[in-house]
Amino acid sequence: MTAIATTTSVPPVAAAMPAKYVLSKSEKRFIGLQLLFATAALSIGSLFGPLQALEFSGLTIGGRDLYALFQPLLASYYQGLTLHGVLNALIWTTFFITGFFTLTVTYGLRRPLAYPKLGWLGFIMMVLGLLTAAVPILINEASVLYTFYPPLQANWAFYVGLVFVVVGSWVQGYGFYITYYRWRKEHPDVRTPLMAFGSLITMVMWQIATLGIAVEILTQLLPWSLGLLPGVDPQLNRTYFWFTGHPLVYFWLLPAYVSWYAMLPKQAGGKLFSDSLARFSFWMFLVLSTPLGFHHQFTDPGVPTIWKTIHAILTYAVAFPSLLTAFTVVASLEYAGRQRGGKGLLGWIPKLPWRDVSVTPQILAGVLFIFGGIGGITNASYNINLVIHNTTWVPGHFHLTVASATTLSFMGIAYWLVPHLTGRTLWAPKLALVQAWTWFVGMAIFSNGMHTLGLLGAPRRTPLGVAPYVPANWEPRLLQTAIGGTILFIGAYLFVTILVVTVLRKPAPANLVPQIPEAESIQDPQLTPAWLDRWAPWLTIAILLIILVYGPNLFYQISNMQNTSPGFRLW
Amino acid sequence: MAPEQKPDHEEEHFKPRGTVLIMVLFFFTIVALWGYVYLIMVSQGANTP
Amino acid sequence: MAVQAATSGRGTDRRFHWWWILLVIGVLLVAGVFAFAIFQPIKVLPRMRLAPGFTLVDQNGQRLTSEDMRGTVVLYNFLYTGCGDECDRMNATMQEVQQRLHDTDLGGLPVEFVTISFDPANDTPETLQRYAESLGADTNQWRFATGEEDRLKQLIGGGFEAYYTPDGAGGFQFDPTFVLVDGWGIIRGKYRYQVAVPDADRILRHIGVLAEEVQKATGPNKLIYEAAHLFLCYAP
Amino acid sequence: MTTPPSQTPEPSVHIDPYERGWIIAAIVMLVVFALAVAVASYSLGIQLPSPEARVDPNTISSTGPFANPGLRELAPGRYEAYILAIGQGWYFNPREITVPAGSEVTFYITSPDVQHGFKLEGTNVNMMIVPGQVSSLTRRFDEPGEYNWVCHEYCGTGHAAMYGTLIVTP
Repeated sequence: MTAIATTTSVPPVAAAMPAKYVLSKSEKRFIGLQLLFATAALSIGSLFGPLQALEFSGLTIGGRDLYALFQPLLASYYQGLTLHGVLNALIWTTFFITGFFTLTVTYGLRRPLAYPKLGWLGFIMMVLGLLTAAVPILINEASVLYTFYPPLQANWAFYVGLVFVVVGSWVQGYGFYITYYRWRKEHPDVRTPLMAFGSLITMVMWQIATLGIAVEILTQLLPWSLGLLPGVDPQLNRTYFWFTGHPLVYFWLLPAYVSWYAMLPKQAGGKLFSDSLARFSFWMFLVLSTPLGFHHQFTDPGVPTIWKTIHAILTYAVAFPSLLTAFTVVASLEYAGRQRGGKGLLGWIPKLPWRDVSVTPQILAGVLFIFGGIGGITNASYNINLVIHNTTWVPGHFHLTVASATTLSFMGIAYWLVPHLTGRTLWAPKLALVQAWTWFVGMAIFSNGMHTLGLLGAPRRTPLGVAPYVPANWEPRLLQTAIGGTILFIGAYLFVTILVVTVLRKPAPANLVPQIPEAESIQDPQLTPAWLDRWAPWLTIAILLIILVYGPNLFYQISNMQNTSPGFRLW
Repeated sequence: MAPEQKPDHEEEHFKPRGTVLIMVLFFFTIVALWGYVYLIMVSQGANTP
Repeated sequence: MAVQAATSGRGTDRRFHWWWILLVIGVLLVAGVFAFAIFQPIKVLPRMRLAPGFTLVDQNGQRLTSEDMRGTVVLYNFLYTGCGDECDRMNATMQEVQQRLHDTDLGGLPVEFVTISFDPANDTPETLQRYAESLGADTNQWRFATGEEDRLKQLIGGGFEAYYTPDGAGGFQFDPTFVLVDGWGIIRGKYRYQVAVPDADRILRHIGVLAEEVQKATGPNKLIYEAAHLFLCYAP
Repeated sequence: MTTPPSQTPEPSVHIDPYERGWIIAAIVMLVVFALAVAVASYSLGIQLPSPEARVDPNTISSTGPFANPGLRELAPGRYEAYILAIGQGWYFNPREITVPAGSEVTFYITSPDVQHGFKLEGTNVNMMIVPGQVSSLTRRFDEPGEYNWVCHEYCGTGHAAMYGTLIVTP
């Protein structure tokens, strides 16, 4: 890019923005409450992890699966799996993210939310939604897994609950936008602080993407489950679902990226390597997260090959910003390690603060995510998908994304965030380190087993312990996933225990309580070009691209809709 | 480029050599693992006439 | 890139004017493609695959080959004269299509109908002749043909992918199937999941679409038709 | 943060030369992957299922070819297999098909009730079974043996028991 010297100088940021912002008590309470719900969901959802894993190992009670032990509390493997998926993948993530974003937006912009009540309204809607959806799941009236593919028909309350959770998160998002708008009016020339910037983009992406399941539930599933619609079109609903389904993964992932970009470098003792490329990555995620959902439908009978091809290419494109992130984050860590005295090509790695309870989980999350990313590129590779589609490879893969990159990062975040919010110091930081490594090792064992099983052809979402067709060469891998799953369970409960004990501790002196880490960038963000801080062009491109690659086929599917499938309750 | 800005702090000298090494390893890991599944697909054969 | 006005303030930054020009072009392009793919101003039929070649004997004992059918749109169906209800329904569809085609302007595109019997042992040309008469078929347009048993299996089963097999009691078990082939010998339509009379509507609509493509897809219009194929603007 | 230099540089995307190298490598890698996939798709014939037909799941078991599901010989060495994936009872109809080695089989599969999956062991035949749609792929079988196909989409309590077998005889 060419440029000429000028006399106009960049307004110094320091003059425009306060250096710090202290969260008020009520803000802390609000964020803390969201984390509480998230952690509660994780602790219940994780109960079912080892059950499924042990199930895999072929442990049966009198020829029936382990779930026989839990009757009548738990009707089946699939009810457990629904709870595991909904609570861990949807509730833990969404509640943690809205809470975390409340912090990144307010602290990043150095101002309180414009309408805190809007935040509360959204949060209350999410809680009501959670409770509404929980009832049918718990009484086994919604064992449809977290993808709830029709014509398996759940009780209407399940769909209503999901709508409330999603709309509640939208309402919290509106609060962020208004806050941002106010801040922008006050600071027209300042680059949006990165942590707020990433959070806002993630929220906007989420609101565009969730239109898919909003339409699915409101126009098809809800009226159908209420008996107002005699049937639905299953293929159309798959398309609606995966319109949301893939960006959903980015909704989980990007908050971790926010932390890796805007916080981790500081925690590791360094600076962000490249501000402009960080921003560019986030814009690419906004533009490319949604228009590629057909890559989840490569083996669907009702989607023409040309659209599958186009979406496959776009999925390759969205791999790019993640590859960029890998470089930037590792380079930021290298910078930190060298600041701490690391020498030589890799000598900086041992110099990283591996004893920091917040840094280690995030680095380990990143390491696991390397393999998650490779698996993702493989899934997206059009016909390669035929090898692993709907095999255990897929849950193996998304345990590396949502359960590693996201969850393990969130654990690392919680290790400074919960003490910060409650004014305590973390209980047993050494145990917290052990917890992170436990999770890492458990996940490595578990997901390796799942991936290998998938390559051997084992179907996902199946209690393979009771399946009649399991060949001998799956057995060692089944055992491996069982061991991994059990270790993960221990990791999850160590995490919950550490947080609970921390909260119950006596308040600590303020100087011992961790502060909010905000990484500086090596390059002054003010030197990042203005077009990397503008919404209009990127939003326009994002929407155009979605219309272009989803519009025609969606229009075709909607105008040829055949609502011929009545509901079934086959569990 | 802008008039030769002599970097005046050590930050500008930072060359992420270790990162490049890690990325090279990363690159070959991607190619190897992806290629492995690709070969499995090819060995499983055609599914159109 | 042009010399850049050198400020970094948001309000005064005019460097990215070209952005908006690109954007407008982008929007127009997207809108055009989108409108085409959505409103599908032109409908076509998919080009499924090449129809099999054949040499058969018709109801007059004359040779009937796939080459004779070049340049003609042909609707094939497959049956044996000894069958009951299912064939009656197929024949009814065949007759309805023919009758209604008389009232349709296809711009001079020749359309023919060929019924191939897979029971050569019983369905000799004479039998086929009588069958045609019993149906009141206009044999200039609707021909009845058969051939050697082995070749027929390869042709109907392997080529047209219409299943039939002797049921051991002198009759056949089969899938009532229609296949629409264009003048280039490419299969453009296959109708086998429903064989009731309402299929006639669909077949007629498809023949109309085919006729329109043959008439209009010339010169520069050809490109537009290719675009319709690319965007899968298939007639329902 | 250091104090801003008196001569402020123009804002620009600052890309480290090493990072630029990585960007190029990443792009080249993705392009090569895309080409390899295209080769597998078009010259090796490893294709995805594409729309075959739409049907009414409520009547599919009583009309058309799915009324009598099973393997059928179209011509010597050329077969089609109509298979119903049934959720009410969790089984495939038929559960077993037998073809001689060297046969080419086209699978047509649909469901009268809920969604299912179909993955044939050791092959790239992998399809979602969606009510209202017919899923189809073709595959040649040269190696004698028994190959299981399994339902790989959750379809209710008996999902784990849902499978079938393709037997290739010498």
